[in-house]
Amino acid sequence: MIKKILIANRGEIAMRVMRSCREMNIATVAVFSEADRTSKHVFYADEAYCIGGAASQDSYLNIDRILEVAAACGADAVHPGYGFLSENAGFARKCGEAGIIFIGPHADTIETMGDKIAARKKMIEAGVPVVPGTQNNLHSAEEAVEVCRKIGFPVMLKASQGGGGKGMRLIRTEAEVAEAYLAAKSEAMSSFGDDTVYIERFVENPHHIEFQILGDTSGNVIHLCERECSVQRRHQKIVEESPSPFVTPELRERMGKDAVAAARAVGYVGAGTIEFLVDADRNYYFLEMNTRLQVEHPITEEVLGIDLVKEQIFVASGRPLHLRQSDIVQRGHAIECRICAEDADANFMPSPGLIRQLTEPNGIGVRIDSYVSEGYEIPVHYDPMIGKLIVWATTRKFAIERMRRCLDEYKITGIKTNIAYLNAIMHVSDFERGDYNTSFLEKNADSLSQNRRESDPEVENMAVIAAFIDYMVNQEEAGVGTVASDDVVRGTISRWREFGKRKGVMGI
Amino acid sequence: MIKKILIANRGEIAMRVMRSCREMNIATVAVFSEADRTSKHVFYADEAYCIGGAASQDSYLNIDRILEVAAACGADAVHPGYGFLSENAGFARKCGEAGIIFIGPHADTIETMGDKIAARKKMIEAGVPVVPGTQNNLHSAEEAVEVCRKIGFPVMLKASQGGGGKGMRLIRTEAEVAEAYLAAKSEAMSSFGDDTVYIERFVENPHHIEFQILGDTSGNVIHLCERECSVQRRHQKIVEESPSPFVTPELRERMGKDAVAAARAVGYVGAGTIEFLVDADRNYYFLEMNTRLQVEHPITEEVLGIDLVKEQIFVASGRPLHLRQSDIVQRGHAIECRICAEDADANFMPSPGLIRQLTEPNGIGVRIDSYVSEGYEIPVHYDPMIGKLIVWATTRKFAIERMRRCLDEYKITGIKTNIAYLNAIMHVSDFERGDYNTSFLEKNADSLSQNRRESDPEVENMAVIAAFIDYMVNQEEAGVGTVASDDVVRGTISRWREFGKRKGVMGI
Amino acid sequence: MEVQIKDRVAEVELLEKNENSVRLSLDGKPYEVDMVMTDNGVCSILYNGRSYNMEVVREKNGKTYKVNRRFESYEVEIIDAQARYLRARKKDDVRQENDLTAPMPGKVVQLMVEVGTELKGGDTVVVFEAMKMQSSLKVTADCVVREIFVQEGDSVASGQLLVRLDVVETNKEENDEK
Amino acid sequence: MEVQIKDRVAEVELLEKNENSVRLSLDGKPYEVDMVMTDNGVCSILYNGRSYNMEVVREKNGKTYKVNRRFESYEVEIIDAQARYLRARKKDDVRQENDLTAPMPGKVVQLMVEVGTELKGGDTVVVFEAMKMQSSLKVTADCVVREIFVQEGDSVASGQLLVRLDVVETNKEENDEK
Repeated sequence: MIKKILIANRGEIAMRVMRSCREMNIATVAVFSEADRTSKHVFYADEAYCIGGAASQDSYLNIDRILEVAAACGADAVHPGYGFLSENAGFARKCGEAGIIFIGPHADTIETMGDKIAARKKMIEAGVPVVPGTQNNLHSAEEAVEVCRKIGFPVMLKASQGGGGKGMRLIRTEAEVAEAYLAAKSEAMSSFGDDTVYIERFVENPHHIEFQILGDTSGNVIHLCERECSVQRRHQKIVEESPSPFVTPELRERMGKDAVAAARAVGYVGAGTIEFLVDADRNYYFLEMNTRLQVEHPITEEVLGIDLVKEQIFVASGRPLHLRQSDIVQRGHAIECRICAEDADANFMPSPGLIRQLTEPNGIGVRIDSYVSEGYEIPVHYDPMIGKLIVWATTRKFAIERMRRCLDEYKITGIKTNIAYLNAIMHVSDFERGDYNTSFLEKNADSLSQNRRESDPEVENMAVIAAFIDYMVNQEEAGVGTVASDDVVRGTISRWREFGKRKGVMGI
Repeated sequence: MIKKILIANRGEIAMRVMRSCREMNIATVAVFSEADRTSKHVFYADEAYCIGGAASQDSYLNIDRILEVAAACGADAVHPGYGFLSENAGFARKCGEAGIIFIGPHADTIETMGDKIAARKKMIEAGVPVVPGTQNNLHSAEEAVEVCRKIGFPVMLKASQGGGGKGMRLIRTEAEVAEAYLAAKSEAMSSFGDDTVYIERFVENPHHIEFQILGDTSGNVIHLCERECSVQRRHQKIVEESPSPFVTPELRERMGKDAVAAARAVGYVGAGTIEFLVDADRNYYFLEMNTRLQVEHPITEEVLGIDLVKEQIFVASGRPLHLRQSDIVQRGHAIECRICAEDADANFMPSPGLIRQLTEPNGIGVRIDSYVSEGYEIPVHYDPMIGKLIVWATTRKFAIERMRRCLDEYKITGIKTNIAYLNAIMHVSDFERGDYNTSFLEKNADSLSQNRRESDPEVENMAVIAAFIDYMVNQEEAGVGTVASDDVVRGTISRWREFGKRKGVMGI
Repeated sequence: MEVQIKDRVAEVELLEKNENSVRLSLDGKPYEVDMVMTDNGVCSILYNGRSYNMEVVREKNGKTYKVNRRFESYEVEIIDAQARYLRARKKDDVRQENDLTAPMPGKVVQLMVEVGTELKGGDTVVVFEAMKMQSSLKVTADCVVREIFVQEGDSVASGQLLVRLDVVETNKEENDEK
Repeated sequence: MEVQIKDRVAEVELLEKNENSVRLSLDGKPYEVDMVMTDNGVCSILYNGRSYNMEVVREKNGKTYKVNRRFESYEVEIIDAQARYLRARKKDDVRQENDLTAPMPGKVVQLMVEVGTELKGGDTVVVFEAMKMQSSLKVTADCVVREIFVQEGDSVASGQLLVRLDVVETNKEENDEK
């Protein structure tokens, strides 16, 4: 078994990994940037080493420095978490060369799955459905029309070298093909110096549904059922749930089998995710594979009762899977909300800063994977996600009710967060009914941007009174002296203001 | 359905009940004593009313005042939690008379089960095993000898009116009977004015194992499997787990059936617990019934995936049970530790006070049911239990490892707690092996009172350095001015001392 | 004293305080509340039996508050003499400053303007990246770009000047006529 | 400066401080640590790559600390001139005071003594109840009960005098001979 793991990450995922390590009696090594000296993962680890400046390139993406630390401290393995170096084939390869176990798949697998055209070909070979289309260069508008007829409208015309939306044309009728073909070709040439274009069927308002898979070094692969990830804002997942309200048992079985086939096709070792697009008729298509742990992995853990990080470490240690497909039984329903330091009212602008007060929900069916605490200052250099709130309940309805309760309980002052926005999502009727796809947030933008109505008309008056009294108390204090000298005894901060004991406010 | 519930309790159990209420869209009414104005249950409730002074008799036990509030605010029901009025038949009856639903069994059931002799008779009628013995008055030493021979040694000679250990004699051999009989009889007469004595078999070092049961108003009763509660200090449970490592599937089935029979015998409605003593040969005996929710109910919830408070409310609303016995399937393993504000090094003396810093564990498999927060002052008037830490994992071994991890993460400063003591329990080999009964804490007292050894010899040096530097910084600050004026900006307390930015400490 | 919440300006007067018990007049109506507060922004008010648990966040000037309760959030402003003066001067609710600065440390991803570009309120000037998130920095009124101080790809500090603008001084009527 | 931990008295000297980096000498051995602290008692030290995360609880006199790290707990005492003087005076580790007072608000459940009762170290004087828990208040040295100020069932305040004792002034040898 692995005895010491360096976690090449920060934030909640570093905490997540280290917690399972500690439970397994595996020593943990944190690496940190100069901006992270007071971050929780540094405190939590058995060992901690500074690896460079605040910018990710200087620290969390600094492969040589990380490997240097790993070698110097005698780590057996590196866990990359998600983001940063987790899907960097070069890093995985260098770990291997240095004799350090990379907790993830082979470097070749990362490479194949990272190249979307190569991945698509692999999937076709393995019999996994991909979005119908062609990867051949189209030589004429006539050929394009012919292909479109075969595939059926609407289609997406894509530049083979394209990316970021450039060189793409959505075509809904045959009449549009010729013009779009010529325009895309010339745009592709001018943008990428290569006018290769190909056609794919356009999947309208798809569901984004992914399957967790797990493979070992002996070639065993199982799937761990699905996660519904269609609540997205600009392709960023915000809320995930499992099981998907859209997936039938029959569909689950078919997609699961294909997910396993996809993983087998690349000899997958460890935990990975097969992402599918699913259309309104429940046709599904391979979208891409994530060759790492996902942010949303906890909902799978909650529904199946499995610790995915422990499974990753067992597999990386060379153990065969102890779970068979028949052991995988879903129980109840889990939902995850990503808690972000951002201003939902101002176009989701990040909102780093000092956390003055923090109340995390607790009690039945609640799991928090976070890394912040009161008095912690969220650095400006990294992702605004400060934690994940996961709930589990026996039914989907109860899970939604529990999530609302928890979002009500979650209080963070000092920074702005998306908590109220998440709560609004939990009250949208499409979500309540489980009737939504990737167009959900756009479709419900209006109801999400409005504050929900409070039925009690006195709430507004209480808000006025609270602010008013706070202001009066401050004015008085400003006159009398600093509150610090009254209320704050060095090192023992009594939180509850001696409000009641004050004789009066403003001379009363 | 019930629409508004008054919670006649405080602390973590008030929070526990209100959380499920909020999830069910049921309005909550808190009642509080003058000492609890800043307690979390007051903040959390939709409505809150002060019901009297700090002493329990003046507030949480003040039946008339509580019913007055319930009537005035239009509550449909009262949830009594545990402790306080939860097993007070008079309160249950008065609720009924006032037209308010008491969330618990009938007053008569409470009365029957509260009287241990009456309960014993009911159980014998229902065919549930009780500790062998007689309840008849023994008229002579000869009769006592005869009864003892029938039951088998050792036996316990008990005064029928006895209590608190008085008028009890443990008898191990026949030779001791006559003398013990006479001594107990005279002691009983002088202590209670009644010399009725009877004999029960003495169960040596029993396991304390209890079954959760659930009954509805239509007469359906199911059991929700067992909890092992043998880790006790002076009859106070400290750690509980489910399933019990001592219970075999066959034993579970038999005990479960008897638990259901016991509940049926008294027409039990709602959630209740049948406590059994189980000897080393797995013979089990009815001990008593708790006619309320137990402190340790969450481990059952975790293993079965059931919300017991919701079930209580459904039953109280007159709904039939939606669960059948065949729906009850245990999954994984759960352990609960009771976190108490007490000084484990000083004979578990309570340690109320101000919580200066609080870090609760979080992440996978963790549940915290608590009611305290940073800056909260634990009142001296109530129970020292400030919360419960519950973990769940796939196996017992993993659950113990998780509990250790969580106890390591749990930090409370300002008050003394039993956290280190609980952690020590998790490292005792008898506990690790699951080989323990109610003599566990006594048997392992020595190893529990010693600090566990830290393998790193530098820890001690680091403790010296931390204290030393803190002292130096304070000395310097005392000279320069109050730290408050330097570091604490009114209302925005930057927690991380500007330690790094200080030019020097003590003139360096 | 006047306190603004949403579009409403409420007249609040403190009448009496006796320990946690506070008597006020709010728009002429008497209120008697039981109130406790912490220094880090938690406020609990009991009024007519109802429990109101709020987060009270004081903004830097000490007169503007954000008050959150469950899923609702209120902007509350204390209107004292100074605030009244500033309000009288201010024509629009949101006033476009002449300088566009970086709201936090980050990177200039894209410059959407050149010197001389004419912008309408709502137009994007700079696409800005911080904490791995892109956001658009927009103008709230019509203006013309006078000077640009950064290039695409530049890393900038919080508050660093990005673009200087000349606000087009027109009144509503003139705008509508265009 | 001397610092006591368990039975060990360590000699600590601060050599240099440069931001979070601190150089000390501990019993003559040089230590270079990286250190951050919060006002509410969290302290993180990195030393030789290892991460030590501790809770530092200052006791009321400002010289005695409880330092917790994971499952271990240390009593640490700063020995300055005053402490040295007090130590010199004190004969035993735990000294029996003449007055037995209530450690916190609670109730006297049982009085185990009468005026004149002779007690040995470890004997219980009062069974005391607070927070629903009973505990025994014991003497740490031999003494005789001089005066009793409470009755069974009395509610008492924190620090209230319960029983006045006369400590029997004997030395260890005499005790052993009894």
